[in-house]
Amino acid sequence: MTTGPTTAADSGGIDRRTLLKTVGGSALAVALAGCTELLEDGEDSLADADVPDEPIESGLQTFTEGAPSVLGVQAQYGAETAVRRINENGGIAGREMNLDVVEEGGAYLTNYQQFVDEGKDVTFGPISSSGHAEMVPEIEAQEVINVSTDGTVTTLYEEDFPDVTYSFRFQNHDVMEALAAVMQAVEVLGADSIDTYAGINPNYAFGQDEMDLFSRGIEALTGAEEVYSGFPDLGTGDMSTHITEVNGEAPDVVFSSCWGGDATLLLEQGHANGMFDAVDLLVGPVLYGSANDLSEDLVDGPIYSGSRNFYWGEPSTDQWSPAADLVSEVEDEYGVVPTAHFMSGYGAVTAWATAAEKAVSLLGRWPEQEELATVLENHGFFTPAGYHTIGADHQGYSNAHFGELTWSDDHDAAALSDVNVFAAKNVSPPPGETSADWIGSW
Amino acid sequence: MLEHVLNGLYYGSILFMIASGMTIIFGVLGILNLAHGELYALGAFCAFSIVGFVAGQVAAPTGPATTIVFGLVVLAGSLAAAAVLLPVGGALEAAFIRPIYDRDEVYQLLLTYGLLLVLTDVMKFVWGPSPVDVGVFSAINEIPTTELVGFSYPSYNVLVILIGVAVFAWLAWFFDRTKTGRIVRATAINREMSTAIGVSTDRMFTLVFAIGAFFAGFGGAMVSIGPSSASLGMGLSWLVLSFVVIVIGGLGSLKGAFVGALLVGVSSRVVTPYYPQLELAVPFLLMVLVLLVRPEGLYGTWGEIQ
Amino acid sequence: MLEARDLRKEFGELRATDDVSLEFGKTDGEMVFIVGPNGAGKTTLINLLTGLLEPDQGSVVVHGEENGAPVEDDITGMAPEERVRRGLVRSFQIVHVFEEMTVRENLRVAVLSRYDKTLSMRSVDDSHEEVETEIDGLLERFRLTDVQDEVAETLPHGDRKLLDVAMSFGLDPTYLLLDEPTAGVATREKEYVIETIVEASEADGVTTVTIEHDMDLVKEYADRLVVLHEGAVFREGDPSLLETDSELRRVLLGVNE
Amino acid sequence: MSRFLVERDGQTRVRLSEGMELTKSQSVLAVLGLVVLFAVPDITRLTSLSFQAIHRGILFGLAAVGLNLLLRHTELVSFGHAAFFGVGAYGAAVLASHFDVSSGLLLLVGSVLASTAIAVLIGYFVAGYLDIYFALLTLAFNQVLYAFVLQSGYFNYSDGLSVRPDGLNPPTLFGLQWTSSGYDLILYYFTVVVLVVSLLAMWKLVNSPFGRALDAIGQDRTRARFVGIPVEKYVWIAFAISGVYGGLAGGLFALLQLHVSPEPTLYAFVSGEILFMAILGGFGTLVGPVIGGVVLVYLLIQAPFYVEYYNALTGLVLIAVVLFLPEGILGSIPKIGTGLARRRSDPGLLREDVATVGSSLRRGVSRAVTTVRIIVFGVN
Repeated sequence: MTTGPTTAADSGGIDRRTLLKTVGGSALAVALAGCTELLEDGEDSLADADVPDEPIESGLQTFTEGAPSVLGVQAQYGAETAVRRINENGGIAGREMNLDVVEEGGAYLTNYQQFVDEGKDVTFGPISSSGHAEMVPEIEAQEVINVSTDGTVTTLYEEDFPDVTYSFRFQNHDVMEALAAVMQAVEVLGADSIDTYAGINPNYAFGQDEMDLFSRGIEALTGAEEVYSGFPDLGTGDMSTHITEVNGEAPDVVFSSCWGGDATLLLEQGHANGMFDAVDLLVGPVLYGSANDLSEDLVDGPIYSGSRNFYWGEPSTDQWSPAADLVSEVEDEYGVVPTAHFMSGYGAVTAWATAAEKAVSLLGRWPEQEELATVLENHGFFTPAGYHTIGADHQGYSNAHFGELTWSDDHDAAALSDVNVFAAKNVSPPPGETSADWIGSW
Repeated sequence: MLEHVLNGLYYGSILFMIASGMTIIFGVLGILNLAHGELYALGAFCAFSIVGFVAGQVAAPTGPATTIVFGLVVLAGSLAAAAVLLPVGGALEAAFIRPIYDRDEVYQLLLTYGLLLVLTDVMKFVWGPSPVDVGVFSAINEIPTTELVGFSYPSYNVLVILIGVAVFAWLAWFFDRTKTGRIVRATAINREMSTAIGVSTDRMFTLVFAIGAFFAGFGGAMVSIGPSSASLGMGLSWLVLSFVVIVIGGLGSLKGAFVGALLVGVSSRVVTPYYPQLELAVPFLLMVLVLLVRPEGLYGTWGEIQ
Repeated sequence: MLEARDLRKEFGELRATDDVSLEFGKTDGEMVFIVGPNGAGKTTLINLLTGLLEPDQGSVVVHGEENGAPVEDDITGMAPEERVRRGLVRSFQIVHVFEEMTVRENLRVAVLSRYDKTLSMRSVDDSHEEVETEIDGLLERFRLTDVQDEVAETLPHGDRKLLDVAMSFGLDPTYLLLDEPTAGVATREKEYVIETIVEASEADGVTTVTIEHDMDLVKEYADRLVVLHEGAVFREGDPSLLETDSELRRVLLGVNE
Repeated sequence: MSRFLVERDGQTRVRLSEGMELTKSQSVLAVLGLVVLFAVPDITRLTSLSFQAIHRGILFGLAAVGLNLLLRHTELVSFGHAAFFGVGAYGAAVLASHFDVSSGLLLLVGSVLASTAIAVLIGYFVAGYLDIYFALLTLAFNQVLYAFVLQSGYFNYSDGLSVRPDGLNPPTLFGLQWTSSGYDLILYYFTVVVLVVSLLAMWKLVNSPFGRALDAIGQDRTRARFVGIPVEKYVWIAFAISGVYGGLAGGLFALLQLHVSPEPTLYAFVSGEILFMAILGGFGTLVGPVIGGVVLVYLLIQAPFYVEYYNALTGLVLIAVVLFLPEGILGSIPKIGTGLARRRSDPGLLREDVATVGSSLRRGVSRAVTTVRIIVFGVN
């Protein structure tokens, strides 16, 4: 296996010809990749397809309010942006797309059922991993495709539901970000300098999954020893106990999958309690999800964050302008810097829309759910984040980003510098192997 | 260990500020106010607007002296934010709570739950659905406190503990030493009595509810200027914890709420590192224990057990 | 026979019951009246006998007979409902009835309880014939037939008192402890209330222990008189003591030494 | 008169069995209710109403019927009924995911056994308490359970457990594996049967001597004790029975959702909701809690699809019930009926109503304004 980041040229630096070839020259696919300027006038191959006139109805469930809306609203913006771009380009095979958004909190199953009752053609979301796990069998039973934005627990498709038809997940799963965190830590400190590590993770399946994978990874690569692992409540108001314990142990690396308000709280209380003097490095896969809520003094210190499958500065802008274009569009439209959760929404819609279009061009008519699901398997497509595939396991695979948390005066928000891009194959197991087995074989 | 105890005192102080209002309202009005957590959240949101505004009016702190000035400005802003709760609390009492004093407690629960839901959406309407942060936490931590005695601990936590004690002292003084406070206490014991001495019970009740709301809001402001943000739904878990505190301390007892809050705060913080799986359960186990051994609570006087 | 043996109960510094030893029901259907100034410990004594309070010291004993031989049954520490099953029944100074039930329903609860049918799942309305017959009898004896379908909380005070006592009779008491059955009853109704109770007790041979402040009633109906003062038995004997014992009268009038 | 019709108080009543009689209008309502219940799947197919939401509402309503045994009869406010609902749901989930039990009925038996056991245990501790102490103690036990499940790997933390014995398919019902929509339909009709039987059982219970004894305990505990009723024991039994209803509802909920996680089943606020359903529907009636369940659940899970401020909508409905319909929805029907009849015969009353509402609104506003003025400017 390869550790360490791949070069930008490997992953994102891509020329026009390759792009057009890969996406099959479809106007929609190019538009969603953010490259409309690449389009040349040409005939629309789908003009003759037998497609109904009525618009596509779709539903997104996400966290629209309260503490988790830090992530959820980004996903909503992302999905809305993708839908807007689709409609600006004449829809999918001529069909406009409508998107309804509903709060997901505690109502995953009923939301999905309600969407199906309302006759939605496709549903997106949720953010919550437990909500996603709850929904998968229902999705299989109702047979209406759902592309989950997040809900990234690794075991979902590896163990719990290894054989699904209609349920997909766009965003990178936990193993990718936990291992990216491991490799980032090794790169910054060097394997020999990491003897001890600790974790502060939210107390639910996601946090436990991430910590478990990080532990396996860092122990395999460095032989480091865990000195403390705390699981504060999700959405807690106080983490001082855990920080005090970490300070007492002074580990080389602290790993935290805290997100949203928890991430801000960790950094606030970490600074206040001198945690960044006590430890050499904090790596947090989703700290950057709170980019718009962090202040300049909070990002000060040896703090590295992941940014899942999208960081707006990557692929670096001189070669790949779609990401930069997207940032300015989102800043103009919504007044925020898009984070990886923006891409969760954007990419989930894009995955489905490009697959739907591909299916129409293959079949010459609008596909049935089952046909569309078949096309989505092993489907490859571009977003401004670069190239993505949906694997045969229904999990989305794309590059994982990690970098040092810094401050950007230009955007008046947190930013990442020295971003490392980890190719999916370096941070996730090959098809058919579970993450735990794969890491165990290092 | 000392730091864990301090963490517990800090946590307990916040708990006390919220629970104090709840216990006063219950003690005098006999209402278990389920909307109390939303009053707390409202205080947090008001602090975002008001503290955010006043802190913007003063220069960012540069030295020890200016940090103290900055701290005082933030404190004044927090008090102003909590003061918003005075008319809000008073109006809520007058419009919604007053008609149901003589009704079964189940109606009181249902009505205050209805208020909880409405208040949530009022805040959603005013401040939007996403969390908001005042962003003065790190500046407050610049205020020199424990460094003066050669020990490093966040100044914000120290100040919260001090303010918690001050709130308790003020409330104790108010109810023990002032005429209004004594009349309120007399009203709590016997509603006819205050009517007999020519005091309007209505006005007393409104005052008490407003004071209770004020301290809930002040607690919210204290949290909001701290490391956390103000967000919708932030009141729920604190509401449930406030129950725990006032039951442990004895319903209606101010001293009980103070001791109960510190007990819950310190025990949960000290236990967590050793038995992490108990972090959530400790307060409730404590409550069950107290209720079974001493159902009227530590300082309660009127446990109605046969 | 019901016996209080060296009963003592303290509330903090106050000794409300001070080593009281008494026997009730030496003869069948004996009517004992307990008198004493306020705070003499009358109600506390009844509470100790019926199990609402537990004594700090001493015991409550029921004397009975088994195969012709006398047996003692120590009921100290026994729950009130268990004592009720042994025939030890009471009423309260402040009326305790089931306010939202009708008179008939109130009595039904008592009679069902006595027949040990409160766990039954049969319908209450018309399936327990012996219970309904007995309720009819009680209604008649306590002159409540006309108001049997009235809800208890709407009754005049005298009827509520009677209902309270009627429920006690519905439990088929051996010993009936009445805490001021005429308290709050208008003077002209007092005689009527106490007369009704006396008639019923005599008919069933029930031993009654009654706390009463109206000395005229005491003189008229008492078989025996117990005077409590500061928690202890001050005098015990014939009701004529009320006329003859000047020290007793001084105590009862509350003119303290 | 036939075996099923009796005369009582000059009215003809429908007699179902010993002591279970309905007046004419009640019979009509009952038949109508049954017809509506059985027609729900068709009604929801033809309208935009949500079948799932109604089904869920009925299940929470069933739990509220159990709670109402305590609330209406022993007059005890339980703020911890989610404990039974949640334990019932987890009872089924544990059997399905840890023991691969595939029969839906067996899962339900597991639910009821588990919740009864928990109710017996908690009931032992709380039976002697009254008023707010009873409410808070039940709440505390509820939260201890919640915290325990949330922190336990056996229950899979906050993610919860699936109720799909083979990992993908729902349990069997009546020995058969159904397709998804067939399963939902069969389960719904099964729920209706369970509901009707449970209501009849509850009706029988509250009209039995035991029911009267519970009433007696609720109205005057001391007197109940001194008519020989073992108060704590009976409250304990009632608590356990109430737990059976909660467990049954929770078990069916698990079969419906096919996934059980702590927050929607065990959290303290679920307890509150179950309590509020009983009040909303009318806790003085037998069937009211079911109606309250359907209405509140419908508001809570469907309103977000239609209005942005759905919390406020639900809140206002609840406040309106407290202030204007204290008997709850079902309890107020007779009053509303007579009120409407009077207004039909005398339209002048309507004008008075408007005047009353207007003046009470004015009073409320002016009171609030005065209060604010006093607080801000002090008394002058």
